[in-house]
Amino acid sequence: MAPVVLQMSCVAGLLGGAGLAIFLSRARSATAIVYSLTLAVSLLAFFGSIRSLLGGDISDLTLPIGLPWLGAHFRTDALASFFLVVVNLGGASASLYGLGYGQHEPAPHRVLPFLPAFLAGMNLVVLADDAFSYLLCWEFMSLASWALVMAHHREPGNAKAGYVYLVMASFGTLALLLAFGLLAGPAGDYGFAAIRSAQHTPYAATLVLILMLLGAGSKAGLVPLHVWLPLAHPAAPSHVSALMSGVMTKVAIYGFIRVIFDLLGQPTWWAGVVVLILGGITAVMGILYAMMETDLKRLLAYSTIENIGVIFASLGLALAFQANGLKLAAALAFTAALFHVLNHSLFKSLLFFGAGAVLTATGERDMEKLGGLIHRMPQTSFAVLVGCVAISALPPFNGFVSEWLMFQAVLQSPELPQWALKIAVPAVGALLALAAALAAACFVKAYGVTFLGRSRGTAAETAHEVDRYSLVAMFILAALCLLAGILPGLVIDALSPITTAILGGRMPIQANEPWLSIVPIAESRSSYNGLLVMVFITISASLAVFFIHRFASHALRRAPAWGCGFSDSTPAAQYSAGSFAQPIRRVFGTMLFHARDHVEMPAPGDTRPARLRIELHDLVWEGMYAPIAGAVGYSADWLNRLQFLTIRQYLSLVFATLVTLLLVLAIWS
Amino acid sequence: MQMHSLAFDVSHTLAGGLVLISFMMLYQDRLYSLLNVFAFHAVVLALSVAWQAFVQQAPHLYITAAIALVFKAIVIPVALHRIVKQLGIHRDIESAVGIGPTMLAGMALVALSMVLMLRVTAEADPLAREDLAFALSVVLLGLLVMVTRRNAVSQVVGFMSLENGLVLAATGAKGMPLVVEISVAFSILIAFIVIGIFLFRIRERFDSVDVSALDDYRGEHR
Amino acid sequence: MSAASFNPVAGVLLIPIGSAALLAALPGYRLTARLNVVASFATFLAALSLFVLERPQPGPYVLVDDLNIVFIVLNTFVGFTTSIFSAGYIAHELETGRLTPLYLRFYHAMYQTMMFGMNLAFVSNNIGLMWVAVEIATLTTVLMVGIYRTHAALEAAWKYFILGSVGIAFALFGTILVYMAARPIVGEGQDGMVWTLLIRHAAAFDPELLNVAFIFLFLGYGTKVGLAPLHAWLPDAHAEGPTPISAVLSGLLLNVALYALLRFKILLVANPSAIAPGPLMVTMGLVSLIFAAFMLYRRRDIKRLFAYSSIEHMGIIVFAFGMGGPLANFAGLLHMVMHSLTKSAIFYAVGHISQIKGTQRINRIRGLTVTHPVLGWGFVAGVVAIAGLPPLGIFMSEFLVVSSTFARQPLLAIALVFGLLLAFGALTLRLTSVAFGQPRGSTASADASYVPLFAHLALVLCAGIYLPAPLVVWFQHVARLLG
Amino acid sequence: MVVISDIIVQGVQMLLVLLLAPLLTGFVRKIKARLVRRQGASMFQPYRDLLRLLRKEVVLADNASWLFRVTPYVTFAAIWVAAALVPTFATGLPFNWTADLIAIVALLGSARFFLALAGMDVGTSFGGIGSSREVMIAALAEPAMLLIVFCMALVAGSTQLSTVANFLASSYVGLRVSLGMALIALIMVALAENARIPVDNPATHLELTMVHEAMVLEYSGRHLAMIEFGTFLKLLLYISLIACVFLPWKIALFGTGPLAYAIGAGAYIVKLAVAGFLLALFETATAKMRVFRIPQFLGAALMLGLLGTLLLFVSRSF
Repeated sequence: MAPVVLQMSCVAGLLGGAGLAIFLSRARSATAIVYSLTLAVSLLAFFGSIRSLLGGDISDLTLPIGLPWLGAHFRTDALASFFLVVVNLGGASASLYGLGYGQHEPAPHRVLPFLPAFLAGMNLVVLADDAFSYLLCWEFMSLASWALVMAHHREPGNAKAGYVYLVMASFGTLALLLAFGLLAGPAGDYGFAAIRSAQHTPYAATLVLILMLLGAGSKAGLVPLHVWLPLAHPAAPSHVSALMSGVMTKVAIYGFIRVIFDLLGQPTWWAGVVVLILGGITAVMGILYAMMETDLKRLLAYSTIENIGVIFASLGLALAFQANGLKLAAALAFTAALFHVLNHSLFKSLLFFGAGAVLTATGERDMEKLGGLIHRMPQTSFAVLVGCVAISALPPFNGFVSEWLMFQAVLQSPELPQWALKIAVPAVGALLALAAALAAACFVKAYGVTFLGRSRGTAAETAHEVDRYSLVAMFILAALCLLAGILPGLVIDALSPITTAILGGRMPIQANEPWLSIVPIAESRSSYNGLLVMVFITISASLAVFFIHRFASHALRRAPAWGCGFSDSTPAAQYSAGSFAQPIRRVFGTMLFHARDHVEMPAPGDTRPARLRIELHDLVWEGMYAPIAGAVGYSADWLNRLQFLTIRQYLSLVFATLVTLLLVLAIWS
Repeated sequence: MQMHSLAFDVSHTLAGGLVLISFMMLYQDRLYSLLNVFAFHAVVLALSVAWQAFVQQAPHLYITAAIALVFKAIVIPVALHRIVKQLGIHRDIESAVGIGPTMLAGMALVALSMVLMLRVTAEADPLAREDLAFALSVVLLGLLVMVTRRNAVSQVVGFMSLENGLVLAATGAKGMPLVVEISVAFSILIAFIVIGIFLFRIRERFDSVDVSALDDYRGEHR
Repeated sequence: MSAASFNPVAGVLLIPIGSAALLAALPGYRLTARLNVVASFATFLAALSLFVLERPQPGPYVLVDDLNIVFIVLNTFVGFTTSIFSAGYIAHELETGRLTPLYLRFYHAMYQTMMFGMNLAFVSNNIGLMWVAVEIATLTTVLMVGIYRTHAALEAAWKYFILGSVGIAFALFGTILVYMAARPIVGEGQDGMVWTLLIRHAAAFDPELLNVAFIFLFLGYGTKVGLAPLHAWLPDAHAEGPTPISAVLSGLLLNVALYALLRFKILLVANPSAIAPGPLMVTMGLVSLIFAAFMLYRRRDIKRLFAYSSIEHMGIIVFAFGMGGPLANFAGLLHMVMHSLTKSAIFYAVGHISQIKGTQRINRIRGLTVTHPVLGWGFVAGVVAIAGLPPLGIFMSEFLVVSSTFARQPLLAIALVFGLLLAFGALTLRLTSVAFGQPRGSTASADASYVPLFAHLALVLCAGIYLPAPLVVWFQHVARLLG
Repeated sequence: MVVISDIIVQGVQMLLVLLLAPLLTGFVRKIKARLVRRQGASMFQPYRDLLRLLRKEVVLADNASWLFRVTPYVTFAAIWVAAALVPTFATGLPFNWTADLIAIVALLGSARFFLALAGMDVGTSFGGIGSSREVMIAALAEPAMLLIVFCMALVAGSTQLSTVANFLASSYVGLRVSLGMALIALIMVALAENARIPVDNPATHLELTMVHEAMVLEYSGRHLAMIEFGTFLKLLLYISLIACVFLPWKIALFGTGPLAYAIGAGAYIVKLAVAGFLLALFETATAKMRVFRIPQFLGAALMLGLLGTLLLFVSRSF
């Protein structure tokens, strides 16, 4: 069976599942049935796409639907297969998690029908091979996810989240629509094959790039189009948040790659500059937002923005190298991007699952009310710890590998002839390093405040470990994070068909390297071996442990914390998320968020408690979106007076129109 | 030829007369006098239609002329007089725009219609051209009346004078099928029936047919 | 009528007018409502038979060609479904006593008369006759809008009537001018108004006359299409009349006027030296679209909201036809059909909603998907469709309009997209508040059949994903016809 | 055979760093003491401290989790591995290629990550202060470090330390302004990373000025020993990093005989001594700065790094 046929039948299965869910959504067994169905189908699709990725066979399929004279084209090539792997891996893990998590869902009938539809939509976007089907599936995906965001529509703020999300989504779609309109030309040949073969003027290429940055960027969460993301992702049920953050943003990136790298042909170098700088800014801004955040799921959503920035930066690098014909370097940067796509989908899903587990166990998303969960839910906290280490780009986990590859690509910048790039690349490199370090800080905060320390509330004290489906899902993802971290060579080799197909270049075959180490360019330049690093750490750690336990004293006494003598203050006196972020807020926030700390210190003898109020401003929202909304509101009010005219005034409108047209006619000839 | 030029002159004067009377309507500020002027308007219309019937040897146009004479010149004005009396609408028309500006606007409109129509190529026969030009100006002036007058009766009058312009044009169009005149009369008839119904209902509801009384609702309350 | 031997056209025309007479005579709700449905269904069948039976030759009065056949079928179909909806709706109105049996009789008679008028407008081959037909349809709807005889309803009807009759006048003047232009070439009398002859000789007509004529026709019929700033009657007429009438107004009457416009557009395009109607239509279309989009934001009355959305969509359609070219015309036709189906479906939903909640004020309606899942989700689906989201039909047409425009006139396309986004924002804002959130208002279950609603939605959904080949061929042919 | 010898050399290096690290710290302390005219403890005091700590019992806070107890070993291991991968007396060690400079920095990062978590674990405010400031410093130090890596990579065309060392040792590299800047930047970063004056004071006992000390406040006994040891190793690591990159004098190149190794080792020890002396001198000469001056300090390092890189472009392009 041709891969595409397999994939399409999986999609059909998912859609069938959605239909099924509508009918038995109120049945008690619905959750189990639907999720096991999606799990099975996603697994099937997952292995199918792995096969077609490794097999490297291109297959396409045309259905007699969609635009009548065109039909709906679907196609799997290396790129599509890779993203199908990501999508379906996410889908499978989410379904597995959902088997357990879904039991706690208050309104299953608002989740079950849309989840399979959402998965189907994402698969279809990746499969689509003509502009119309692409946009149709893209918007269908948005619609399904919107419905999922509205699943808990009674909670305050979710309505706004859904609204902002839907409007931004449609904005993005319209941008893509314009882009495809430009690509397809007046004749309107919307097939990707036709677009690929057509010649595009620089003017058109420029417009398309901008429109794609608006369209795909708004979906992926590029600053300043990111505003919907921290609202919508947390609003959805956690496994859906995982899908939206971990997978849907990647689908957006797929769209960007497909159009800019594949359809548009040879890029221009400054396109690289634009994407690179946007990526860098997005990365830093995203993680700074996350640093300021105290809501666990929102923090994760913001960190998604950061990772998207990283990916876009690598894509920008790839564009720059490609434009200058440096195929090897381009392949390196591109591989880094794709690798990071995979990694982020893994650990971000894992972390959202963890957040979901915390949510089910405590009913609390606000970190300031959590703490000490490592004692209550040890397994969850272990899995989440792995996720935090991985997303902080620390060896030997997978996050580090992709960042490392990206830095290697950054180090290739001296090859670039253009000055703008020469200067921009190291600067952005520094930005990315900053982002990485801040990410580490951010997740120290997230993990430390949520899982470590003492419980800040009864909710956290009475928490219990979550069900085993959720745990299995989390541990599988954690294991994958580690595997991808210590055996990166395999992944890189698996990605090489894509770079070969799209850039016409590839990285050296990693399988030939000794000891499974990875070598981007040449061993003399740089190399990294996750496996050995891990082995060394284990060995030396166990050596240390061995000697300690051999020779040192084993005596251990439990005692209240010392804390320089201020021993038992209330848990409220611990460092909270806000206070943890304070140094970084002082350093960066003052400028970027107009952050102010207002301290009311009552006079001595006054019994009022002292208060510290932190004032933060989202400048993007206040500077960009609020004014737009205001302008629309103002003009709406202004025009609305037309609703309240007298008949005579309406008549005079008609009369005026008539006279104007007649005048125009009189003057025209 | 002689005949033709005569025909031309007569119809020309009549049509021009209509335009002139429309101007008079613009000038009126009393309801009754407005109605009288309108009756006169209808009479002249009837004359010109009859003349056209004679010139074009199109006897069916006499029917139109008769309709115009009977309905517009007699029945309607009388009816409107009644309504005004019954509803006790105060007699003077408050107009949105002053008389002077209105007259000027009227001038401009007439000029505009002339410009537009006289540009029409001459091989459409001059008779039709002149007629059309005047008809267009009558239509526009009628509309102007509707726009500048505040109360329902005068708006109705304006509307009817607009219809007169249409009839003028229709009859000027040589050999225009009977269907159309009937439909014209028909539509005017319908129009009046419906307006009548409305005046009635409106009277049931409010104490005046002053449109502004209707306008207090205007869709959504603020 | 040239209906000596039975032909479908005769059916399409005579069934409604006959049943109108009958309904005017017959008392009693059950009987008349059923009869109304049956008559509409018969008309629909007659219209369908136009596809199978061979078309009558274009005579001096009747014409059945590619352009109007689908209009007729669509018209009769929506007329049919609306009659089903209206049966349930009117029953409720009788219970609540908003309608008396007398007015019910009147209502049904007028309903059929209106259908007759619209069908006549579609099949007429004579521009004079077409004008008459459009006017009949308009005047009947005027009476229907006023039927509740409330302060608001009367005012709406009055507004509709005054603005409408000015439109009438303009259209007639335009028609006369067209005849004047045609007379020298086609010859006097009957022929000067027969569409088929006109179009044959259009190239030789006097351009100046045609220009003036087109402006008057555009404004005259445009008033009924509801183009801003001629739109004023439309929102109130929709909001104050009975909901079935709102559905028919949005779904059908606007199409009738649009159809007339298209006929004359073709005429003008056929004349090389006349002004190109394109720019005029594009401008008015854009103005209506953006104006209506802004107006959507401040609406408090749910029916008026969707009335404005009708204006918006009419703007899109006129824009598409103004752009011209195979893609845009195709999109325009598709959009018109989709809009009729979707908008009438939405009005069905809104009718039930406002009957259940006993109000049309948006802020008194909340959490519909909680209290009335079926109706609520139906409503959501309808709004999603009208907002142009896939996989529903309007998405395809908007896709074609925007993409084809952007390749030709980027700036126009950007203005278009701006309008679309504005309208989208307003509609979804209302949608979220009405369909979701903490429920408000009565939770009484609606005793109404949702068949028409979901039938329309199913059609729209199907069209969004798969268009049957013959329909496509037809569309493409007509698109070419429209130039 | 060769492999064996390589393994041996590698092993020697691992042990060497292990042995030298406390000594270096002790040496620095001694010098500092002498510079302020104190007798000061013996250079070998750190060894004694470690042993004493190992003998002592561990006092564990009540709600300390398993993470708290694992962290010392993890940090120690990570730092040790990192230290073992930096060429000290010889380049081309068999495992140099398992991680380049970036990876080494990242390894130190993981160590810091866990330490910061451990600081949060007990749930006292001091741990929190320490961790938050530590991560802030790290966040600022890391970009600077990357730009320094940039500089070197541009000069030596590699991020592989032994390659860099080989390159700088063997081929003649003229005196480069950019390298000088990189050196200064690296020193500043090293000061920050090792919690030395002026960024932090390793010997402080005033809570509010502590960063690193506050973080490990709750540790005692063998755990504290591990952490202390890690700190010693880290200092050694940075110094040997500076030494091998900017001062590859007499470093044994790959494949040279035992003699070369011996010389290399000797030279290495000398370098350590010199560096330690300079560090002590610097620390006595300067005062600790306020926490929120640190951003400027590290920002300067960042600027230097960037400037160095750009200058390199200039010098390359001409």
